[in-house]
Amino acid sequence: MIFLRRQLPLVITFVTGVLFTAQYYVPHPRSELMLTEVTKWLQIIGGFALVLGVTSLFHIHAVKIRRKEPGWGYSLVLYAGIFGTIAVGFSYSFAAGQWVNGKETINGIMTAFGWIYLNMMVPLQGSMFALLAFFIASAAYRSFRARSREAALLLIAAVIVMMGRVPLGELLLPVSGDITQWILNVLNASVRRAILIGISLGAIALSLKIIFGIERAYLGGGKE
Amino acid sequence: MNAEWGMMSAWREARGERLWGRIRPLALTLPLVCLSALASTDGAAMAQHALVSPQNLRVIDTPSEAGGGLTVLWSKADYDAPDVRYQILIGEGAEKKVVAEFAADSHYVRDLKWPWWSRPDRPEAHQFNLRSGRGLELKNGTSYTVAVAVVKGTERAETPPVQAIPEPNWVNWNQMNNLLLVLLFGAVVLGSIRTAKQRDIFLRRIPGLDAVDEAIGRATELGKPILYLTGAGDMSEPSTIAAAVILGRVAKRVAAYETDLLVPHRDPIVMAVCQEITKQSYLEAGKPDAFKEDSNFFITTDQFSYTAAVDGIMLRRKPAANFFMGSYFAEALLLTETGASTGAIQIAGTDSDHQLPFFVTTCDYTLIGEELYAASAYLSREPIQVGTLRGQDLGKGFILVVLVLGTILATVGVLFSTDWPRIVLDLFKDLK
Amino acid sequence: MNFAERMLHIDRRIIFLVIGVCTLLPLLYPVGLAIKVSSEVRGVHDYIESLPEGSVFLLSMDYDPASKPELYPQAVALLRHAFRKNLRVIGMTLWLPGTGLADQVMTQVAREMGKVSGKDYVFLGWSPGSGSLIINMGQDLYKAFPTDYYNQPTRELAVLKGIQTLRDVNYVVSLAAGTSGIETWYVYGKDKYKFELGGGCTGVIAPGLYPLLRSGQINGLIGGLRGAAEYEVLIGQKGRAVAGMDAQSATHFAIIVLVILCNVFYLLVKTSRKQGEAR
Amino acid sequence: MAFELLLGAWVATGLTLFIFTFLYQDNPLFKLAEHLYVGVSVGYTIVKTYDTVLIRLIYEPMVKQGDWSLLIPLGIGTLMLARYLPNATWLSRIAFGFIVGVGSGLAIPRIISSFILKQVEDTVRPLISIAQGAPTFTYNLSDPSSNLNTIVLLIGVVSVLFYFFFSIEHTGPVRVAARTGILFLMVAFGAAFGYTVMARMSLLIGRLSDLIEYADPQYGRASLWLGVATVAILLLWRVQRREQPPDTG
Repeated sequence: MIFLRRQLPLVITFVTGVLFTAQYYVPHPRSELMLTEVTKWLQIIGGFALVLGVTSLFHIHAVKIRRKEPGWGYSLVLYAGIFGTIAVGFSYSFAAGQWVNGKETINGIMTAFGWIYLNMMVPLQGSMFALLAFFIASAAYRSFRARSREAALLLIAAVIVMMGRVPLGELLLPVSGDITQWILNVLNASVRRAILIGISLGAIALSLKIIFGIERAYLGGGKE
Repeated sequence: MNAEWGMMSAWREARGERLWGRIRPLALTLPLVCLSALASTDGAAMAQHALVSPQNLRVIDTPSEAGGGLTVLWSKADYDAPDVRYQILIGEGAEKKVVAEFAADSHYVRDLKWPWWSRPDRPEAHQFNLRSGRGLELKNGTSYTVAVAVVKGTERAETPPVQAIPEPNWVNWNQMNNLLLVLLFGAVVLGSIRTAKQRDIFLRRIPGLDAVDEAIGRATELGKPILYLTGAGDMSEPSTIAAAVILGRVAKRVAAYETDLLVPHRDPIVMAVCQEITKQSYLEAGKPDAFKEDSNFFITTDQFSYTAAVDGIMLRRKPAANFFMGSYFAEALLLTETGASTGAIQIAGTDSDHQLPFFVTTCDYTLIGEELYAASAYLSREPIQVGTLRGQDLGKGFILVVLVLGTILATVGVLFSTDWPRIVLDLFKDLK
Repeated sequence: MNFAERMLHIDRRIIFLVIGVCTLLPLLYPVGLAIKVSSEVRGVHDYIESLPEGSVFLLSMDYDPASKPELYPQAVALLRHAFRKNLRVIGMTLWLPGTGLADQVMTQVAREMGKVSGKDYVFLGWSPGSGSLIINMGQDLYKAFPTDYYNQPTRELAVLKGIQTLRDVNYVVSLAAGTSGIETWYVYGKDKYKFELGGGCTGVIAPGLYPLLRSGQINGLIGGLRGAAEYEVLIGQKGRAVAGMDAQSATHFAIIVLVILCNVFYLLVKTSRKQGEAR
Repeated sequence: MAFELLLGAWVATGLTLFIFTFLYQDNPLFKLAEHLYVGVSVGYTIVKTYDTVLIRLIYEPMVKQGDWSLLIPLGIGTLMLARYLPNATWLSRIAFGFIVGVGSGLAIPRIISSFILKQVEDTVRPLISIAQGAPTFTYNLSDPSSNLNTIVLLIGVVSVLFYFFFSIEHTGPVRVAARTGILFLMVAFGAAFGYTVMARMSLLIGRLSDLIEYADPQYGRASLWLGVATVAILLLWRVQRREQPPDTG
């Protein structure tokens, strides 16, 4: 039992990890077939992972409502949003003459589910992020200070790029467009490349540690 | 049987070329000269015209592929020019048909960018890959007869046919440098972790940690609380783990000075873990009584509600120091901007590179990317963390050397127009 | 508190107002400043321009409603261009919340250009897995997407005739708002299946993609709303992106002025403090 | 105009304005819109996952095309959900072991090829080019592949890699390299900063364009009316709150 609970997941990780690293170097049709099948499986399992992701949210807000914590009314709104959307997603569309089944449009006709998506989800999420435009502006005035030489360099580069990326900047200072291109294509590319190499080494090290059972955080908590 | 045997030896020949061709050209010169002499007498006997048929025709199973492909190779000729054309023919007798036709100054081995260890012929030779598709089907295990013809105006010369069998391959030789790097880096990382378990590995001091101590000192002087955020990630993210480790250090200092500590959370599990860490730090500082259970508290998982709540805390409690460790998204700016407006010392550490510019401009000190992990490894001295960091450092060092030496070699190659630097350079290219 | 300090501590809602006005005014009264086209955007455009009729173009719209203002105009411009060139278009998304937007843009532009679903284009919708989805498409497109978004069996669609895997796709463009985007398409797709890859992305992630652009891993990059505006100029069909460029100019200059003011006041405060200490 | 379009315009405008009230202050209208947003997106995710995974990826191929091998991923997926059964949590580890194992295996060689080899390959370039048979040094800054830019790129990559080097002390030449690295980093962050400003402003432009569109008479001037209403509600809330004692917490 101990083997099943503790060792088996590690053995599975090791075997699959080595197998699929090796697969990359083996062009034989059998190896390709294995890749086709297993990536198909991963796709389906990925769907289950999404379900896992939302359950904690359900739990947190259920607790809030049960305990009548401050602002529990908003948790009710959240639940209403979830169940309202689900109900509409599986409703019958009279205009299209068939069940909606999670389609925004059927034969070019917008369903109620599509309506919720376009008129609620899209403007809500869009506006949430549009707020940041205002906060960037206020931060620009209140806290983007050249505290050090480095920060000063950052701000100068930022101002050049801000000018070089809009028509007015290129009109007032034509050279700003070229400098922006140079900054992006050469200076920025070199830094990003170094960071990319560093991150990739980190990712490979992590993957190796997972395959060899050194890193086990992904197995999650829970008593053995 | 015979044809198969012939193909095998051709294949072995190709392999021999692959391994030694670039390093020991001399070793191959003799057999090649013999071979070409043989072939040319052959060709001369066949062709009645001044136009000589293509020389040294070899047809092999395309290496490093899933099968269904043949590679046709023949030497370059004096008549290679845009107005001369080569034809590839498949089949025998009446079924013989032209499957490809192209200008004679194209389709060289060098155009296909083989790495030196898997190149089937010399770079200046001609190569054409036959593949299934567009009216041609090559079945694995079936023998095919291939010939090459050259056409110049009305003249035409054809080679004697050669037989070959496409086969699926088990190894993609072009990617062997990739495998080599995986093995090398794997050994380095695992080796460093093992070393770290046995003895102490040197890690340089991270200047950001001094800034942390300084900020705590100032908060104590002012008698104001300290705010510590662990970011938006859950416990599976390395940055959150690092944030929790650094919280341990901060809590220890805070305990010693008996300053107030506020740690609002976005993830209940992270909160539970941090509570334990804080408690432990107070114990280690010898102040278990000063520990408050509610210094770690959960707010909400929603990005902007959380931000609004934390901003509220900053404005009401006016902490003397704000710490932002872990991973952050768009809310970063809203948090640091409010913090800066209250005049707090702000220290950030994050691997969320999209938010780094804002942390750098609004905070007094920022641990950039991997510096956060390094700080955590430096503090925890945990062998796996330290070993991994060391392994990655060695990897970076190796790449640094490759970059510098590679550039020198590439420059030498251009300057003296030689080809030998490729023996090293090809190892660090993605050629497949 | 002296003048500079007071100025630094003005209510931030005043700044909000300034930005709101700077955006609103140019939208209501546009000027129409000239837009220069960069080589990054031209890379994508010229490649599509060079594709012969009937080539297969896959547009992966990997964004959600949060990035709609930046990437929706890019999708519109690219689809108009592809349909005009009579390419066979495959639409899809790796981002679940973006499914509706992707469906909307495909349907809308196809209707505008008189194209028929299943014959001229197909919308595959969303499917989970990102990297493994791309590998699966590279191995066998019909296994990854047994049906299209409207539950039509993909094997029977005329537009997909002769396409078995990603290897048969001529050009892939990913419009990305983050990960599960351009990099994913390179690492799990182009690396093995060898199609040509181009990118469009939000301004936030654009600088991070330059290493891939420099090394030729992507053959072009459309960055943000400005990139979309350049593309609209290139295909000669001005839309929302070009219309937004004046407002973009105005807000950028507002921010630049704010940053400069911030630093001027900061310097003033710092010097006056130093003088205070000296006394 | 069709009723659902008109209603849609009013709802979209209202919700947009509710979110924008956050600029004034955190308030009930914002909180309402925010929780609605989270709820609707979760509902959307659930519906889409059901439709795509259960119907299109499992049901149709399995029942209609008889591909019963899909029972395997179905089984693994179900194991994953065992996480919520206190006594069977360990079962979910088998599923995670499989996913993470395959994922790591797929990633390692591909990352090496795409992000290490490709990047190194493009950085290692000759510092001299051959023009008309003679070696020359090209120094055109606006051509990213000129020799001068190759040098700058190399210096950038090398010095930034030095900055993220933790097992040697930053002294002497290493210090110089690391200092150069930080300067490069700052310029790159500056570029990112500028680009991010552009991105955020574009989002605002997008939302405001919609609001302008909905202020049109054909939508019943939704933006204007709802704008006035939102301001009124905010004022009312403000007044009401002033009468109550300020909350603590």
